[in-house]
Amino acid sequence: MTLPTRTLLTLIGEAALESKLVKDLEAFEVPGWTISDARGRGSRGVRRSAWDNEGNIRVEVICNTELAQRLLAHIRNQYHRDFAIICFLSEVQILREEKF
Amino acid sequence: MTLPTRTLLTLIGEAALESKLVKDLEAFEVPGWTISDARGRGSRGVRRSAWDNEGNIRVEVICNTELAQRLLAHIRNQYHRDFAIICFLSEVQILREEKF
Amino acid sequence: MTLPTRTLLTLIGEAALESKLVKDLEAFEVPGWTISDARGRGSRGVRRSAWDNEGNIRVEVICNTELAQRLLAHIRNQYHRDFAIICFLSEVQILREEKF
Amino acid sequence: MGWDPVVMFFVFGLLAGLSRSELKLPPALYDTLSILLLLAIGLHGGVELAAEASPVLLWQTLAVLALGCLLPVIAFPALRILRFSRVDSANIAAHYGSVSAGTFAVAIAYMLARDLHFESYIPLFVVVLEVPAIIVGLLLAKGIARDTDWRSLGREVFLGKSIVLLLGGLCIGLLAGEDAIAPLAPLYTSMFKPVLALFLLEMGLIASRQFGSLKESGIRLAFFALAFPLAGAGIGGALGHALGLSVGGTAILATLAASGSYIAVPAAMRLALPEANPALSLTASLGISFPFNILVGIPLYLAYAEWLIA
Amino acid sequence: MGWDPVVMFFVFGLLAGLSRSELKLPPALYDTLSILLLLAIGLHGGVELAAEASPVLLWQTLAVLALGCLLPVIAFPALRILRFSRVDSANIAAHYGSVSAGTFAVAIAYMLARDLHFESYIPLFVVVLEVPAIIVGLLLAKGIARDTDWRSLGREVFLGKSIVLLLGGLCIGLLAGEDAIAPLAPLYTSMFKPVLALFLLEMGLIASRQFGSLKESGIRLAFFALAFPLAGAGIGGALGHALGLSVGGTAILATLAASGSYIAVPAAMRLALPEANPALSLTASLGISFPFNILVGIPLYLAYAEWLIA
Amino acid sequence: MGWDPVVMFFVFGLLAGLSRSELKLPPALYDTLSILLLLAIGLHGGVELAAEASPVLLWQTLAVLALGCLLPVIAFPALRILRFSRVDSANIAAHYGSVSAGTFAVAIAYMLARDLHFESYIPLFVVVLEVPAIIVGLLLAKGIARDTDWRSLGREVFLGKSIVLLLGGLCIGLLAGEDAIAPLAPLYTSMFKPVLALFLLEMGLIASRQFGSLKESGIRLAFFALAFPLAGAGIGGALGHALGLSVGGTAILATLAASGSYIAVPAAMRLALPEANPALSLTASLGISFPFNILVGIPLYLAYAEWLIA
Ligand SMILES: Nc1ncnc2c1ncn2[C@@H]1O[C@H](COP(=O)(O)O)[C@@H](O)[C@H]1O
Ligand SMILES: Nc1ncnc2c1ncn2[C@@H]1O[C@H](COP(=O)(O)O)[C@@H](O)[C@H]1O
Ligand SMILES: Nc1ncnc2c1ncn2[C@@H]1O[C@H](COP(=O)(O)O)[C@@H](O)[C@H]1O
Ligand code: NA
Ligand code: NA
Ligand code: NA
Repeated sequence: MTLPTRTLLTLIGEAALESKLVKDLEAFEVPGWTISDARGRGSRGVRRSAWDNEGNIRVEVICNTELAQRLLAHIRNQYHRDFAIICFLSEVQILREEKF
Repeated sequence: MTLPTRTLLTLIGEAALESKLVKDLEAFEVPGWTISDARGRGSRGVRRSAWDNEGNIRVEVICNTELAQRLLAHIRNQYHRDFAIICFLSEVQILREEKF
Repeated sequence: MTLPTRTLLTLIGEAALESKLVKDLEAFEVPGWTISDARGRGSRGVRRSAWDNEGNIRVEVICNTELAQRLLAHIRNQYHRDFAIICFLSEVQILREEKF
Repeated sequence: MGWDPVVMFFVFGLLAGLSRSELKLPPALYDTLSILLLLAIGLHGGVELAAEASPVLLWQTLAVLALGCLLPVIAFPALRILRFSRVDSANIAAHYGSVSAGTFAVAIAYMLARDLHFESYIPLFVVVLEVPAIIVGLLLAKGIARDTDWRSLGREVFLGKSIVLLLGGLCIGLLAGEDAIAPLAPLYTSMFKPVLALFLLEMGLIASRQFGSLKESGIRLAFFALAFPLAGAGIGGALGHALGLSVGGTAILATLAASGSYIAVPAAMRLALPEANPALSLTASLGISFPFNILVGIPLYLAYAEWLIA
Repeated sequence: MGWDPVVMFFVFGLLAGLSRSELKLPPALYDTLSILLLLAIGLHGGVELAAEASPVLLWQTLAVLALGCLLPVIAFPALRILRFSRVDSANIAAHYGSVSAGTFAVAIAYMLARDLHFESYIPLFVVVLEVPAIIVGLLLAKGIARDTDWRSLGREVFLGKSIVLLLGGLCIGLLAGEDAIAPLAPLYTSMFKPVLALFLLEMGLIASRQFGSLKESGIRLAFFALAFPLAGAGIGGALGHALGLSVGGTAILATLAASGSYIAVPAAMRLALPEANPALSLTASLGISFPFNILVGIPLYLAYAEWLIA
Repeated sequence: MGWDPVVMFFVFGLLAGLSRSELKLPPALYDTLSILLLLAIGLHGGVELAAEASPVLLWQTLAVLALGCLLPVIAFPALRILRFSRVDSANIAAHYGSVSAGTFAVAIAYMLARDLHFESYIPLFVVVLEVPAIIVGLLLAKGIARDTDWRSLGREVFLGKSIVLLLGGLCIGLLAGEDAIAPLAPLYTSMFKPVLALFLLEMGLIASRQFGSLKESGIRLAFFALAFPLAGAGIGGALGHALGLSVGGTAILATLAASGSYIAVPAAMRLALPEANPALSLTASLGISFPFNILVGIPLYLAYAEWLIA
């Protein structure tokens, strides 16, 4: 069984961005997304989830490469300067090609 | 150092399935699994974790490709029609080959 | 757009290790990390998050391959014998090369 | 002002949700509140049962059990007439045959605030009503002798959170009795209303999100979710009267019959009847009938009970 | 002993945090505590407002609104003189123009413990002070007619958690009145201090973490965060006196003016003015001014109010 | 009925867990409950200490400290005889030398319910007993002059959650005194039993999960976990008598000696002695000795104390 592949885009960034990011994802018409809570440290210091303005979220989107790249570009332009956020891509094999 | 590779199977689906999925994983004798809580949106609408029947879980299983494919087939047959669930595979490099 | 690649190191292990692991990550001068809570089962039995001494954490570090391998070796030597912990590597494409 | 602040918390949550405010309660708080409510209801019932038990109670309990089997059998054809599919009809019918512990808590608070006496063992009826509708619902959906895994369904139902907490509280209250339980009494006296108020705030927030699905499922669902509570209350009240319950007890039984489950039944049916659309049943029971019962129904059912007895 | 145990909980948290103890409260508990505090303040205010409302109140409210616009306008040039960038100055000014509900709760507890009367509608002032500073801050940062999305900013502010809870509590208290609200009174009577104590424990833990950032932002920030509360209290107290408030009311208004927001404003400014460094404003308001007001400020502002009235 | 409802909550949790019900408390609730318990115990002790302190107390404290060093030294050879490995024996011994705050809370509630006087500064003994067993346990495992990082172990132990909360509460209670603390008194009066009941419900659920591991570790572990509490209580009670404690105080000290830690010690030993199998020690202290002490032990130890004094 060889499975079709898609791109998994993962964003990790400050929780305050959640509703903005969700609006973006809707605007880009991604097929779906998954969010979970996290904490961490990066170049902008420690971010704990004990405090509203400090926790991180981890957003995953599976979509085609082209859309992932467009999303990536949007996030770079929109958020990288002022917000603690990172993103990375990897390749995944999926079931049900028509969904993503 | 070149490391052996295995398949990472990730399932994202409604939290109500947790105990069923765990039973399946035990039946398939996977070497282990990890579950975390998530929320998201897919073709079956928004799933928030604020409400028992709405949250998602994210299940990760590392195993050999053959077992991953069998699990995938089982999940497709068992859950895809009636439940909000997605799954995808990727390749990972592991330590301690004998464990997985 | 071709993006540079880095290694994503994922550790899953008992929550009691969190502060020790964070100290290690700081000592190895990784560019950043992300931690989230999880539960699971492996060769050391079931680990639930309902109880302080039982939950798992999931640590992600994106860095260059060489550093990831050194971290991996350190974790194998330091923790594998006595603690419930697994780790695996995968390759990811990143934005902003200079950060990682 | 006649308005009950506890009910206003529900309205507050509803408005906050509909205006898309940032307000949300931590999920752990909501879990905690529902655990406290169920335990408190159970404990209170157990303590009173210890004082008030009587042989009549057995017959009453059996009659209430019958009510739990009857309600989905009435709801099912009504839903079929409204052109819902067989599984969806069975699923919704199961929800309405069962009860909503939140609605029950509001009804109790309502009676207490008006110094209306009611049979203290009534929490027992909540326990008794939780289960049969699920079984009847599944039979309606699948017929007998099918592939239902009754064993694991039984587990799911009897070992589900709500039943376990209600029953556990009931037993502890029963075994301990009023004096020994006194230090835990704040759970069902001074703390009950604050806990209920916060619980209703969250229920308001949750109910507001159901309105989105309402557009899709449309007018037929709304009609059922408003009409069936009235029918259910009619039957439940009549039964309460026939069983010789007090005015308060009759009104509460009417309320129980009018309410639809949104905790125990959804969890059980999701796994036992996954083909059914959970959005339909939740929207109806939580998004429409729950607000209706809380805001309009309970006073109505009380008036009905008074009329019955008079 | 003169020390208030509630305040000692803050010191306890601070010490536990600074000594890097393992102590941490679950995030859901902290959320719950702040929800309870805000609701309690709102409810209490609403109930009292129902009894005490008067036409004078309207003028007082408008004056307090003006205070909320004035404070950031004073803070901004002071910050610029201290050589903070334009956006950072505007951001910090917005924090100090607004108020800290936690500081307010401690001030109220302080007055109650001393049996000092204060105008019961004062929670209304908290609501009124939350908002204008945010708008003034953004105008200071960007000037008018710029790319600010005022609509979604308005949402963010008026539908933010704190305002919604304060306003919701206020309305429920107002509509229900003292008798009907009685069963919920534990929220703002017997439970208020325990909740506040736990809240301050967590605030201590959080404040202790801000000290790290202090090293970087240095002495200028610390100076502002200690000096501005005194200036703010001076103005707030004078206004309270001019408006004819009681000693208690004057001291509380001074405290409100002295305090800087660390819940509503950070959330709003983070999205509306992301170029500003949130570490600066949080360190100042939460790490320095909050402890200062709690430990030293409130008694001082009370003495000032007494001096003003005498 | 002689049964204490608080203890019945433990049995309820145990049964719910063993029957694999869906019931689970949110982790944040469990954390909150244990924080409240520890704080309440500390506060209560501090307030009473402020009233009752005496020079005798110093000697008593030293004696209790010695008890904490003695108990693991007795447990260790017993465990070796039962053929546990050296590290596992040392680890289990450390758990039993220390104390269980949950067991302590139940013992206190038991005494209060029977109007039995006990020395009010007893929470101090809980603090004193928490620590030495950990150090003795590590010495037993590794000998002296080994690679233990005592500095970071000290951190771990003294800055661990339980000690910090107990000590923090104690200091606040001590400094504030009875009058000032009054508004916080609900934490250790009216709220204490409800909090304890919920805590025990969760402990029952947790303990039920330990039974699984019991099969593996088998009869030897069960024997130790039932026999050692009796031995410990014998020694603890004798010491209490020798120190001139009241009946209640003697029974509580016996209970402390009989109990094994399942919060502070597991966390510390996991990092300091990772070679030890944590399943063994947790199963013993939490799965066997905790239920045993709660259900059977405490009444027994009280009878023993009465016999000693008579
Ligand atoms: N190298 C990294 N590996 C894993 N997570 C990272 C890394 N760098 C940053 N992060 C996560 O991304 C968040 C924002 O990063 P930053 O903008 O660098 O502060 C951090 O709080 C971390 O959770
Ligand atoms: N394209 C996607 N990328 C990431 N997560 C997804 C995607 N599609 C679905 N999901 C997740 O899978 C869950 C179930 O998907 P669905 O069955 O499409 O409703 C959703 O609630 C999301 O959390
Ligand atoms: N094959 C696996 N796939 C996914 N997660 C695993 C696997 N094996 C172990 N884990 C996770 O790693 C933790 C520690 O594993 P272990 O040391 O095998 O007990 C477990 O509690 C699981 O959360
Ligand atoms: Na019903
Ligand atoms: Na201010
Ligand atoms: Na002991």
